[in-house]
Amino acid sequence: MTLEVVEKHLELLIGPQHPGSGHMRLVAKLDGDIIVGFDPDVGFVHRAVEKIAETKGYVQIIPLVERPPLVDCVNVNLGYVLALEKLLGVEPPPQASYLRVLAAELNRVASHLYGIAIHAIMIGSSTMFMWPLADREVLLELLQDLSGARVTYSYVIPGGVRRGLPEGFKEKALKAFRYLRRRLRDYDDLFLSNPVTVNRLRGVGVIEMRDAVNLGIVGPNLRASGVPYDVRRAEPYCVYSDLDFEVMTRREGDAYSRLLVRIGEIEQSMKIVEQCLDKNPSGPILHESFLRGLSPKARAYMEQTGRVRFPALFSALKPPQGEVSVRVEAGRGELFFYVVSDGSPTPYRLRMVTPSFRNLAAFRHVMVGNRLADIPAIYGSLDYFPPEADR
Amino acid sequence: MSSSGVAEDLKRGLEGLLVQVREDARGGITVEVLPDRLVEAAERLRNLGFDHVKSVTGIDLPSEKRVAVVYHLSSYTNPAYVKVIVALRTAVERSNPQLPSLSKVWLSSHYLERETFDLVGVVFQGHPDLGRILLPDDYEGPPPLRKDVVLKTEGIDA
Amino acid sequence: MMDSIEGFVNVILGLLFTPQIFVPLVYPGLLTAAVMAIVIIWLERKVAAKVQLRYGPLYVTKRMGGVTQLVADLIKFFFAEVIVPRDVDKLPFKLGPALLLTFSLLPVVALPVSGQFEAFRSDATLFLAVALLSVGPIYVIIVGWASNNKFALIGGLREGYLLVCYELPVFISALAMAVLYGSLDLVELVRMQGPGLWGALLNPFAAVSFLVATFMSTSRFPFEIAEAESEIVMGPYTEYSGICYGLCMAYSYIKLYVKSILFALVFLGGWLPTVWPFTLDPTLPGLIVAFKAAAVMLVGVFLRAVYPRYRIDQALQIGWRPLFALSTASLVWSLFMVGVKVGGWV
Amino acid sequence: MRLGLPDIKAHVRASETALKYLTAKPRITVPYPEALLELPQGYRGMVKLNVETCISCTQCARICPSNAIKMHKRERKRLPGINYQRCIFCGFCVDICPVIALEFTDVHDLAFHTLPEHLFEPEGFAKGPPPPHVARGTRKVRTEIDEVRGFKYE
Repeated sequence: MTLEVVEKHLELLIGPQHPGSGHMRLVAKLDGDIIVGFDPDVGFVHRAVEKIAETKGYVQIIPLVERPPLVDCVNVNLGYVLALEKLLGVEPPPQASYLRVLAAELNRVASHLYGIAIHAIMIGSSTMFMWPLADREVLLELLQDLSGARVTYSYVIPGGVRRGLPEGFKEKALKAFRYLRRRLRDYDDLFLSNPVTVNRLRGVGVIEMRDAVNLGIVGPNLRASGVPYDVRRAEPYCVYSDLDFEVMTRREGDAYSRLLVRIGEIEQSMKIVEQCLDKNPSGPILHESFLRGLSPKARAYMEQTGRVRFPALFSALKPPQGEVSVRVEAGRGELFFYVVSDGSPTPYRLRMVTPSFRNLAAFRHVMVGNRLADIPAIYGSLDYFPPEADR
Repeated sequence: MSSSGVAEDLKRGLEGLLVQVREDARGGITVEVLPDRLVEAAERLRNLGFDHVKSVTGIDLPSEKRVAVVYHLSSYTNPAYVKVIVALRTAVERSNPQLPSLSKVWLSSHYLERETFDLVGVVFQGHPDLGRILLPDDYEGPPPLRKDVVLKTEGIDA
Repeated sequence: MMDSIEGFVNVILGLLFTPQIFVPLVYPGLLTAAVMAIVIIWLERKVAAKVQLRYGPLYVTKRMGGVTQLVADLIKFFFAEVIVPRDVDKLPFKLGPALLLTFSLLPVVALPVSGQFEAFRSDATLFLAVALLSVGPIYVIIVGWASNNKFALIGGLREGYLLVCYELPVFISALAMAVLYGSLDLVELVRMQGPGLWGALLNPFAAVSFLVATFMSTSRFPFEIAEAESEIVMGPYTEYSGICYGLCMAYSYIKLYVKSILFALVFLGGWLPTVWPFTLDPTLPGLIVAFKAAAVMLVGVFLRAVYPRYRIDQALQIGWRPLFALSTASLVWSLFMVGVKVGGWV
Repeated sequence: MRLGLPDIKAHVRASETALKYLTAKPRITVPYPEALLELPQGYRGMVKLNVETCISCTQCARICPSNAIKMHKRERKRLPGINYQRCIFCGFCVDICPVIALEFTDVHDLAFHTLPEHLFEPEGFAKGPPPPHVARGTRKVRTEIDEVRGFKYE
């Protein structure tokens, strides 16, 4: 009798057309139910942002960089504009800085809610999929009031922001936060403390602190592993140094702690927005050097409506030669911009490293040794957003 | 710690490696190193406390016939360096862009180097898994972020 | 001529209302099962939608809240192309869904829903029903294997693992009730629950373990593991399309329906409390059973709005540890109760 | 697998929470064809051109990030036209116009029968977007944030 040698491992291709894969392919090698090898295959939604940026004017790039991390676009917008302002040597007036932080934090909440929803549906909770997405609408409503658009705000512009605080915004926002806080308690009862959730996520996909640092992962994923790194604290930009908030950190490093860090950050972000609304200084929302370039009619319009008119300069902004690197804390983690200018109206090189691309490193490391059913549980907990990673 | 203090640290830590430590007007610190000293410089930087790579950037410089490669480094754990980002910069021949991989020094550079290989065409020797990542596996043609790939642009007239 | 038509109709009606035909085809068989499944799926979607701040199916018969949405879906399923992939094992692949549905529905012949109107009388109907119910899942494994798809295979295997761990508590808790009432005959079982002594009150352990095992075997949340969408697409049914998929989907609901009737009979007093003279006609008792079964089903589908899903190993642990222990305890409890009765200690 | 008292309590609480919503009022969905959301003031909708004010400075076409706006030659001056296949509603064109010849409308219904209809030459651009088709019996609702229900539509 001869024995035939058969392959012991099952190679499973999850995606890109799989309900739990997102726009990527997950190649899992299984030994029974246990994952012995894992390789994320990305790039399905690559759209060459860095290359296209080399053909666009500096202000035109704002909507471009916003697109990849769509659900988190104020933060990306802000990161890019900070880099641009560093090149130009322009500081925005204080009110603009507060409004930037306000918009960024509202967007962070929306982004976290989105991530939590996706995480929940990946382990099968349809209610916790719908709830955060529904509550995200409330934040979109606020941001729409602020910027005039529902998803792609293009709110932050060099030297300031595009619109001032609309009337009645504060009351509206406070109302929304009371609603959200009430809902967060329901989230806790229905999902976070649900024994099934706890069983599915606790102790699953553990990233030890040392590994987290070595892998260079960012954002809530890093903080859930016990590294208290948050750009808003490490290198405060805008007005974060004046605001009181906690950097949510946990030690366990598992999927559950990543979820809890996100929930905690929602609370912190609301706290930040409340402070912004309280402190919000009056004054211009655009840097005076740009104001000078406006026609009298445009200036009168601005006075009247609180909406910024762009100076003609914006269509061909020429920063001086040089290079800058800027980091901001976006919803999913640290976002890094490196802009090289040769003095022409288009950047010579724009480098954009998004948090999801940095978190990609975690996949190979964290999946091995877990079970097949843990793939979506861990994938969701990393809040990985393929378009953001692929750019 | 002020950034100039960091620059002093770097100069001391990288002594003897023929590096240039520059500080520009905007506060950015750049360490320029020759490709054959790159690995050693990286190891020393890691030992100094720079524990992760934030970005690997390839910049095509056709006028100099070179491709510059910039590693942006910082630290999560060393409080002195959390606040700074150091650019470790080197350059390779444009026609033969070979560079030793730093993924053994910093695991975090793994995917970033792979992306740079994919889009700028810099070959990182010793990289455990150098292959296409963002582009399709059957992509042919020059690396898209090289300057000789020119995108068509439109004018403003209909 | 008229006479002959009338006579023909009478013969047909007469035939239809003979229990041997009425029970498997109309109630509690095929027709009722189909209507129940349609209503329950609609309710499931409506309930989940309400909890999730949505409306759910609405626009097919808007006045009735979209209750006929599922009829529309069914018609769509009928006319959708059934794709049989090239590399599947064709015979089991094609037969699988039909057999699945058949075996999930077959146990109704053993379920007396009114006390006197039944397909056949046996003194082991409880045993028969439980035994027939455990046949269906084998076809889940078979279609999973026949599909020649990794996800389907994994789904089939998961069902296989679960099968062993949920059938055992079902059998043991059913046995506990049989011991408690001293009979395997469902009619007898219901009659014994007469003075308000429903099975769920006398032996709650058995009721709980039977109910949980029921939800486990019918892929209700949190045990929707064999079809876990975000993990293995649609489990064993991944390769199915059109009405074949429709049958597979209906399988778990029909099974839920049958098990709910069984649960209503064994634990919820069946057609009780029906008083004379309503016991003479099978209509009211039948409706009562249907109502109780619907309530049990509703609990099952409501859980979708509450839970994520367990991992397979966790579900197996639940099946083998708490559930098995609970069902064993229920057996011990039954023996104790019988001892109390026989010893006349009370 | 533990199954202690706290777990049972948590199970009960989860079910209770879901039940609570089964009987409570909130619903976030707008029943769309029956109710139509009114766009708020300052919404960045489709754009309208005022031909009289336009001074043909081409700023709008220059800043348009997606090349949606192009300058068309007309008898007296060059006027902008817009291609809604490309427009991304950033509103940069409106904001940069030095004479405020462009303005947002409260229409955001980008449904056309043919591709060429997406292209608004200056004449069409000046007329503004066509009013959207609204089903009979549709009521317009305003969104209001509510503390208990999230949204109220009235």
